[in-house]
Amino acid sequence: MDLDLDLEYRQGTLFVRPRGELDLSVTDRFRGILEENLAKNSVNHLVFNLSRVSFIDSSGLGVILGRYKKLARQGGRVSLVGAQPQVRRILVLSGLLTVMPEYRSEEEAVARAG
Amino acid sequence: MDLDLDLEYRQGTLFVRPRGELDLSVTDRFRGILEENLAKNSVNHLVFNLSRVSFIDSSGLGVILGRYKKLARQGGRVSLVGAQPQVRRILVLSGLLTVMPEYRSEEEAVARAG
Amino acid sequence: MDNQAKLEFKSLAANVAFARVTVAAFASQLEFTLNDLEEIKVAVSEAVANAIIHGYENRPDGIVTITMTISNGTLELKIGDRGKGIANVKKALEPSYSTDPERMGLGFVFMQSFMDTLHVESAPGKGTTVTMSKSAGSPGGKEQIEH
Amino acid sequence: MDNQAKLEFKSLAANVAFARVTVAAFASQLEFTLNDLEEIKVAVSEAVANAIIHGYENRPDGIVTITMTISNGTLELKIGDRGKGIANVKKALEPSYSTDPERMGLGFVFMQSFMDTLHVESAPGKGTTVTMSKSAGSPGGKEQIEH
Ligand SMILES: Nc1ncnc2c1ncn2[C@@H]1O[C@H](COP(=O)(O)OP(=O)(O)O)[C@@H](O)[C@H]1O
Ligand SMILES: Nc1ncnc2c1ncn2[C@@H]1O[C@H](COP(=O)(O)OP(=O)(O)O)[C@@H](O)[C@H]1O
Repeated sequence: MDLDLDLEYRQGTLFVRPRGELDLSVTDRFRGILEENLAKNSVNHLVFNLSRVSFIDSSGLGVILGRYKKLARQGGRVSLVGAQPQVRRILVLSGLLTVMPEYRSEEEAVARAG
Repeated sequence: MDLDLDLEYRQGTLFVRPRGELDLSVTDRFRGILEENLAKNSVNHLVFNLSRVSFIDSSGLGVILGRYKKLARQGGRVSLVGAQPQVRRILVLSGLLTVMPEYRSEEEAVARAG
Repeated sequence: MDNQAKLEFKSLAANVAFARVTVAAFASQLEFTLNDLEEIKVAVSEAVANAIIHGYENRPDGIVTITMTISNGTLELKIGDRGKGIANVKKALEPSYSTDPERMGLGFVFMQSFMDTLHVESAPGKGTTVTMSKSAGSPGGKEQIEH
Repeated sequence: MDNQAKLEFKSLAANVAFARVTVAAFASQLEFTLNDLEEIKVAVSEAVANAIIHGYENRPDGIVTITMTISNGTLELKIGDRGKGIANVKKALEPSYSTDPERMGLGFVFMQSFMDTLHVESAPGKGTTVTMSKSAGSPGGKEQIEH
């Protein structure tokens, strides 16, 4: 499967906007692209906009959590934005929402970034 | 599979509005309900509104053609209304459109009924 | 990436929809258009309906098998039953020919129109296997019928 | 109407989506809610991903098998591989336990949360079979883990 991914870097924030289904078929590419962009930009805030993600399982979540662990170690932060109900349930059940803040929009995520 | 079907009888015209997929799983019920309604009403015009049919194959078409043959013998007519593109292609390829007129709306079908 | 899957199910009418959705999901690994996928769904419905009605004469305990292969950008489908079989395949392939007065005799016509190739193998009393293929990116299916 | 189908496919990551769509299409013959179907899809993704990554250690030539049964309003799924197997099933079922540092150890947690029952059978060197069931109309899945 292809990974449909939109990325935007703006003043220390990397916006990641994946589209479609985040499962095992895209995890390697998803992780690879994120690592590459985290390496070439100085990122202190990573915003995952999940509004166009229709499916996620623990393989997809693992990529997000892995990036969170990395950034947290460097003092950076990771925010989640716009998850659809079925995706949100998975975020809740996984415990991801207990370690990462969730916002309604990218603007809110940026505005509230401490 | 269930058959989702709306029927309306008005002044000699029976409007048939199936919904969903017309394949082998619904043909027996589809045919049965039509036969029942053709028996209890005096029908000279049968209008199939296909606007909510998302799939049709030769099993589904067979039910329409069977009713056409029956009504044609009795001097009645059958009209098709509102087929979506993928359904319309099947109607064309089957030759059904060469024996039955097609209209954009139920109103047009009734108005143009000779 | 070449791929292969095999699906087996009971000869129930409810499984016609199941079969076409499954094949379309597999086929979507190639770059088929939505229109291509609709065509594949019709072809699968026709072959599976035939296995159920003609092959197993509507008995619910038959097994229908679909082998799906993706190779070099082409989808190949083998849809088989171990039912009644077809005595005269050439005749069966003729448009409008049907052994059932309630049916249209268009099943093979649709399979042929919507896929690039169609091949029917059958032995009376043993069963029938329909092999069809379609290339992603090929212009609308055509003609090549063999038996 | 009781029904049964069997799906076999190669251990390719692209087949995770194919498997969950196929199972959801089969499951939709029962009166599951859309939410139930989403849950079933996640459970299937987890089991199939495990067969591919852990069972076959990402080799593409393994075969994953899914047997789907509908009986008395309940969907039963058996998802099997003939891969590496699990030495300690009890340990594997623990939340957050994973033998892969890149993974979360939540696969079995999700299967357990989203289905009514979960049962894991495994033999090192022989393979693993995960059996899960869910009733249409049952309140959100729960707890019952056996091994
Ligand atoms: N799987 C099958 N087993 C036995 N007979 C078959 C099978 N498929 C097709 N046939 C025979 O071929 C004929 C033509 O098939 P088809 O073109 O699909 O039309 P239809 O299904 O409308 O009869 C059928 O009427 C039947 O006699
Ligand atoms: N099909 C399988 N074959 C071999 N080992 C497996 C299989 N399924 C699960 N396991 C083992 O069980 C562990 C826990 O599985 P799971 O809860 O799905 O978490 P994860 O997939 O994130 O590791 C895996 O890390 C693996 O060691």
